[in-house]
Amino acid sequence: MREPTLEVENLHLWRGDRHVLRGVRFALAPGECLQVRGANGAGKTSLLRTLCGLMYPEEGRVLFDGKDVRVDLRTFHSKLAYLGHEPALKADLTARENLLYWIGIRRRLSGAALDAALGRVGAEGWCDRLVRTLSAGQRRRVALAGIALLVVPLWLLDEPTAHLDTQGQELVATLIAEQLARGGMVVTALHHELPRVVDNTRRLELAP
Amino acid sequence: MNMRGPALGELAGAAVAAEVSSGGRGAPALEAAQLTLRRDLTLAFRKRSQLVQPLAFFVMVTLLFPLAISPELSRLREVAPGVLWVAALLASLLALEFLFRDDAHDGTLEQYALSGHSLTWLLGAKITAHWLLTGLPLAMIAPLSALSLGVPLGAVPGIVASIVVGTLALSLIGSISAALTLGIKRSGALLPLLTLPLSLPVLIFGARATELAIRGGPLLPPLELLAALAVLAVTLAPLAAATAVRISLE
Amino acid sequence: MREFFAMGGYAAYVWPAYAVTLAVVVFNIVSARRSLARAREEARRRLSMRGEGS
Amino acid sequence: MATARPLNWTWFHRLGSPPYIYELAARLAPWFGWPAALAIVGGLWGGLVLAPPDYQQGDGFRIIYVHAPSAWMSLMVYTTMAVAAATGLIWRMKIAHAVAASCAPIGASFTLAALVTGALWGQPMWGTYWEWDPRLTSELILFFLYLGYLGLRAGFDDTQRADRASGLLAVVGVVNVPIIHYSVTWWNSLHQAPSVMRLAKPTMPPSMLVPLLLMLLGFTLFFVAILLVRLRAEVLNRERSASWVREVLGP
Repeated sequence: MREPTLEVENLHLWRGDRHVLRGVRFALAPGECLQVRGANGAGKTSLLRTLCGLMYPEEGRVLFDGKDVRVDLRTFHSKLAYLGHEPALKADLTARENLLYWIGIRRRLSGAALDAALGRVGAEGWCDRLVRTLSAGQRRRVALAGIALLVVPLWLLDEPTAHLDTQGQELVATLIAEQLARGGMVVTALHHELPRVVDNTRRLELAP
Repeated sequence: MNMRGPALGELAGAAVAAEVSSGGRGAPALEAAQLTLRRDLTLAFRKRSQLVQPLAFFVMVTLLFPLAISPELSRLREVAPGVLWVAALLASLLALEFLFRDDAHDGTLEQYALSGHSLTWLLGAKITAHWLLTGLPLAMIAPLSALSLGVPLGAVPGIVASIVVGTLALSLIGSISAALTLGIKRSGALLPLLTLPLSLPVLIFGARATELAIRGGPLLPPLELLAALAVLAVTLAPLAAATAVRISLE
Repeated sequence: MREFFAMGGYAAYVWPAYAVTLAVVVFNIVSARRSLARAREEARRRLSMRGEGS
Repeated sequence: MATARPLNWTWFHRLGSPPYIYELAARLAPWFGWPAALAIVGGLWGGLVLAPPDYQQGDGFRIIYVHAPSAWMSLMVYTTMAVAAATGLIWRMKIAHAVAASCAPIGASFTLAALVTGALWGQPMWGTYWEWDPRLTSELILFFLYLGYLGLRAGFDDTQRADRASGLLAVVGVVNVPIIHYSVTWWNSLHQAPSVMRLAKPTMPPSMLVPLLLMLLGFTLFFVAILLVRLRAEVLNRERSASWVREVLGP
């Protein structure tokens, strides 16, 4: 089986009058990470949302495994995990329930796998508390546990370290490194450096 | 649906890490829809105020009429179908606010759209949950209001049946406008403005069925028309709502 | 002529109906032209802003 | 800096090209506008002067020459809008969305005209300005559909989303219009005797029918002419930052 790759050809995106993405191009091979940088408003989020097919670029294509992702978006979506600004957690569910419902619609989950993932992000102590009682950093950790549970080739992470302490940032770096080690790909929008430099990281600078 | 399983498994083959022992098999669409439904029901029972508000509103509105018109039951019986249906329509409109708002806000809709499942199915599940939580309780409580309006007891089954079917159609039709107004910060009166014209046929057939139930006429024809509307809405509304949700995420 | 305007006793309905329709027609002409003029002006304004800006 | 906004609808080549449409609309508008004026003047002359009074309604029937074309416009424009919106949604064609957006105010205004003229006709014929006649009721609902469309458009800040959301609403609306009309007719048939007013009797003599047809033609041409002008404005609003705008507008 050929390893999946992500290629982006000449993406142009307009939002009203603003030319947000101006000919973005890059290619990513298995085991590679792309760090998208740029000031606020430079289009980091727009790029990630265009990559996963939520936004339609005016020009250009995204190729996954050599195929235009637009042809079969649903299959493409089953191969990616997206972490947006909001962690997609419900305040009135516990952390564990949240993962059960969120990740459960993507893949079958065993209780053991869930426990393991919650343990990874240091949530053993509070995973049965309602999310409304958790801090922003703790919520972020739950979301990271969700991403880690999705065993998919492509991760798209929008500011994964937001609200996290040093330890949490370390965790993000470890998770990314693991994803790369098993032949996955990561595209992440980050304005800080990762605390520990992940091998195979390339950078893409977006001008505002 | 089953075709997705192996493809994903194959991909994950190399990638499956030791810590995830169960393997990366995708959940089938039906299971995903069930989970979505269960989640919305769980959430609603934890936050009961959203459940109770439309019902309280419905009862309040139907109580207003005797006070505004007259306490004479014979006169109230005349207007009961209209009162019940207009109140049901407004109550379901009130409940529509809650249908997608939270999920849009916290990024859940985004995750649904990127889940690899048909968004139409997932939204279908959400709409079903919404109807179970608002339409069905409304039909259960309607007999109380009906009796207070002087409706004979024999008419109650017909009224309940028409409200059960009618609210299903209303939830479905309303889901389209609720999804369309997602991208708008202050939608205010826009939601009723979009929903009411589209709900008009439901109101007409529903009120007619109720009227015939009260008079003891043959209520099957309007009930069938109502069911036809519901069936049409079942097939088309989730698709339209899914399109609208995707537009709001763009 | 007077007979024509009397409309066989229906003048009070016929002429207002025609007046309303005429008003709608005129409104369409005026508002279409105004929206085009406004779009042009706005485009010009943006172009000149951009010209100075960069 | 002046990167032209990319034209993404390559297969509709020229028809999808904003500068081409902008110029074409300018050239075509008079070719619809003047014939429209001619047909309407002819229709008015025929309808108000030449046509004989109706044997039942006397001169009151002459309202038909403005009511029927307005009612026709309300439906025809809505259909055009929905077809354009569907085209825009399916092929992501911005010009189609511009057409749909241009239709709405025209359609809404003529729907209002149809309602008012209908009420003015109702008073002498039924003895009341408002009768819950299925045709008028449907027309009223159609007016609300237009208002909803315009309201939804106004709610969005960004044109792209406004186009797509309101386009979907137009498509949903056009599926519903027949259902609404049917349900209203059904409802009406239960509650009262069939309406007295008969529009466009098949037995209309030519002296009455020809002016009506002329008016219908004139209004349709008028719609196209106004649509073309509005379309230019919409295209310009969507393409403000493209380089062709500078060339078109001159210094």
